[in-house]
Amino acid sequence: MTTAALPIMPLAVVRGAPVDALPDDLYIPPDALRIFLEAFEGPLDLLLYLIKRQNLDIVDIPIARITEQYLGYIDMMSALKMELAAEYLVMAAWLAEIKSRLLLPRAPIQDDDEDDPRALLIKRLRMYEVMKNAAEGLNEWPRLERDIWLAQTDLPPMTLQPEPPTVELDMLLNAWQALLKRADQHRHHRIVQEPLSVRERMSLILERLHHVESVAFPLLFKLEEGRQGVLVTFLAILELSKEGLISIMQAEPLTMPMIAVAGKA
Amino acid sequence: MTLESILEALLFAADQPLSAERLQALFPELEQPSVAEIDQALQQLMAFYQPRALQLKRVASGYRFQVKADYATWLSRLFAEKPPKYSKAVLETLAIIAYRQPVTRGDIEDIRGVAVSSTIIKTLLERDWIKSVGHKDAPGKPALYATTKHFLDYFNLQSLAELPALLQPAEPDDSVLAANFDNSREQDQKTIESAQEQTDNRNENTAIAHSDR
Amino acid sequence: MTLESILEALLFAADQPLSAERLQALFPELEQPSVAEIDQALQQLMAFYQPRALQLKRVASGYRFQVKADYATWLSRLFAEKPPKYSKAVLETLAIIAYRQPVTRGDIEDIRGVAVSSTIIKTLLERDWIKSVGHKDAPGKPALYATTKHFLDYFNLQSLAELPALLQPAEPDDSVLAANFDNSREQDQKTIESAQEQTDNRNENTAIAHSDR
Repeated sequence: MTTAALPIMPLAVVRGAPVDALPDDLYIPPDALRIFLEAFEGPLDLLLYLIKRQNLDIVDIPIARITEQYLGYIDMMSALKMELAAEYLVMAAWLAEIKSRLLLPRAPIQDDDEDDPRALLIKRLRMYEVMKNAAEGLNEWPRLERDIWLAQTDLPPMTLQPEPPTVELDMLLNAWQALLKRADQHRHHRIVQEPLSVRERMSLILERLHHVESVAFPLLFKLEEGRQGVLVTFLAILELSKEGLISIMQAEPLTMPMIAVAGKA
Repeated sequence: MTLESILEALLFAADQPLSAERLQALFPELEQPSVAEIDQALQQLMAFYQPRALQLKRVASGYRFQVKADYATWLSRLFAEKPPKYSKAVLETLAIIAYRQPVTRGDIEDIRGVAVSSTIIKTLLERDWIKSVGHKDAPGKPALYATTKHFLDYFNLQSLAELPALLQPAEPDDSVLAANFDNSREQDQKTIESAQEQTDNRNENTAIAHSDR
Repeated sequence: MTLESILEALLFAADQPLSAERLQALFPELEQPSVAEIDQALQQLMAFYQPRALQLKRVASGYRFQVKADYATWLSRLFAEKPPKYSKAVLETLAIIAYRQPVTRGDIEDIRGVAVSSTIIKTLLERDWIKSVGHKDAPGKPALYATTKHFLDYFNLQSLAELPALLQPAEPDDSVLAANFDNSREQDQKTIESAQEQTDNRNENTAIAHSDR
């Protein structure tokens, strides 16, 4: 074989060569060509079409022939001054490169060369074909709104009671800490913390006093709570008294002190 | 594919009742069953579903499958709206009542620095998390609020002393903690003896109560 | 009221799939059946509806009652609105994400050989069929996309493993490739040698292309 026999490559057209590369006897309405090309998802799709149309397997593709055909479409597009996505031109350049490699004597070609553009092209075409088929498969797969409908029923009358919000313990702590921090910033408003057991006891004592006139001081203590419990109660009584919530009364010295809600006795 | 099964498919897919006439019109013109045939198939469907959790119901505008009213309780659980969240104001009010009880609304307002709406108090009362434990001897006799047993149960606490303590800036190591503990015990002892000093020591007591936990 | 009938009521009332765990949680705390009991009752329901126009189907996020696909022709007459159609670009992008996830937009572009518009990604994100599951450790930190549970639900699938199998093995046998390589190489040579004929062929090709469409 000789390179001398080769005709002028249509590649030149891609590089902006004259329009007369378009055969005279070929007439395709520009709109038809545009619509034709729009049916393809890109250069790989177009190449795949060119290969499939000739019942060829991807691994068998006669690069030169497919390249000719592909470039043929590109030429037509250019000739008709139609806008072409950049990807088509990149592919055209790539195909041209592969083809030019094939024209060289066998020497520089290594079959299992990863950089071999031809092997790479085959790989890409295969992958694209697999995914194109997968997309078609997915489109035919039964799906909601088209093939499958949810079974719907009417609901009987019912009363919906919204559930109350949930609160976590640490949300409470965070709120309290934020408050203390805020209060710290306003110096005048220092919040002093008592042991919570004391505050709890304060509430209990108040609640107890709520229903009676007054209670004898010792009756507020429960000996079975031990020393710690007695202490807590004692602190609670002192704090209640200090905050003016209860009054401690003693009729005369050495008599039993009585505890009553402030203002009640 | 029987007439009955086609009607079943249509009635379940429809989002509104379908009349016998409407069902008839969904068949190709030359294959339309008569309304009588449709009615008969609908009767079969009704009978088939009779023992199930749903029923084919006839309403003014046609037929529709409906879940039986017996299951309303379960359905209401399914559709219960996601609970909203309490506002910062509610959480802060609850925190103040929990950590500073017994307190009046005025006390809460003092600490928060803003007015506390009656809605917030009402929310917490309705939740049965707080209650009024008495009234302060002050103008207007304001109610004193404290947390309830139900509050403790909700937060899975034995007593208020189990409420989480404030995070200390730096954790004291164990030995220091033990030392303080013993000191404070003695202090406590003294405190009982002389109630007057107690008030001054209050801060320390607080720290101990926390490290006790 | 049996467990089976309660589940039947719940599944028919729900507007989305319910998992066995979700169903379990709808029972009062102390009366909750075990997940195994629920699974068994669901099996009974499946068997019961098997001969009907409906089926109890398990998809990714749970169980749902649906009308069998066999009735699609009738149902499409019921709804005035045509089901949404998706362009090849959208479907190819979705297929690549489904089968090769997680992938970046660049990966998709490599496979499709064309730019993937943001509109396509946006469409898929808005349909809640795909989501970003992270970022690739590459320049620009491109988002990695994967399909969602909702995608599986929509396509009637329980898991990705149920997706239709890919038509071809991913990689051809190396030796086969090499052999074919030589064959086609020879063909190429021939083709190049008779380039003249090709130009003539081109007309035919174009003509065929047209009649093909």
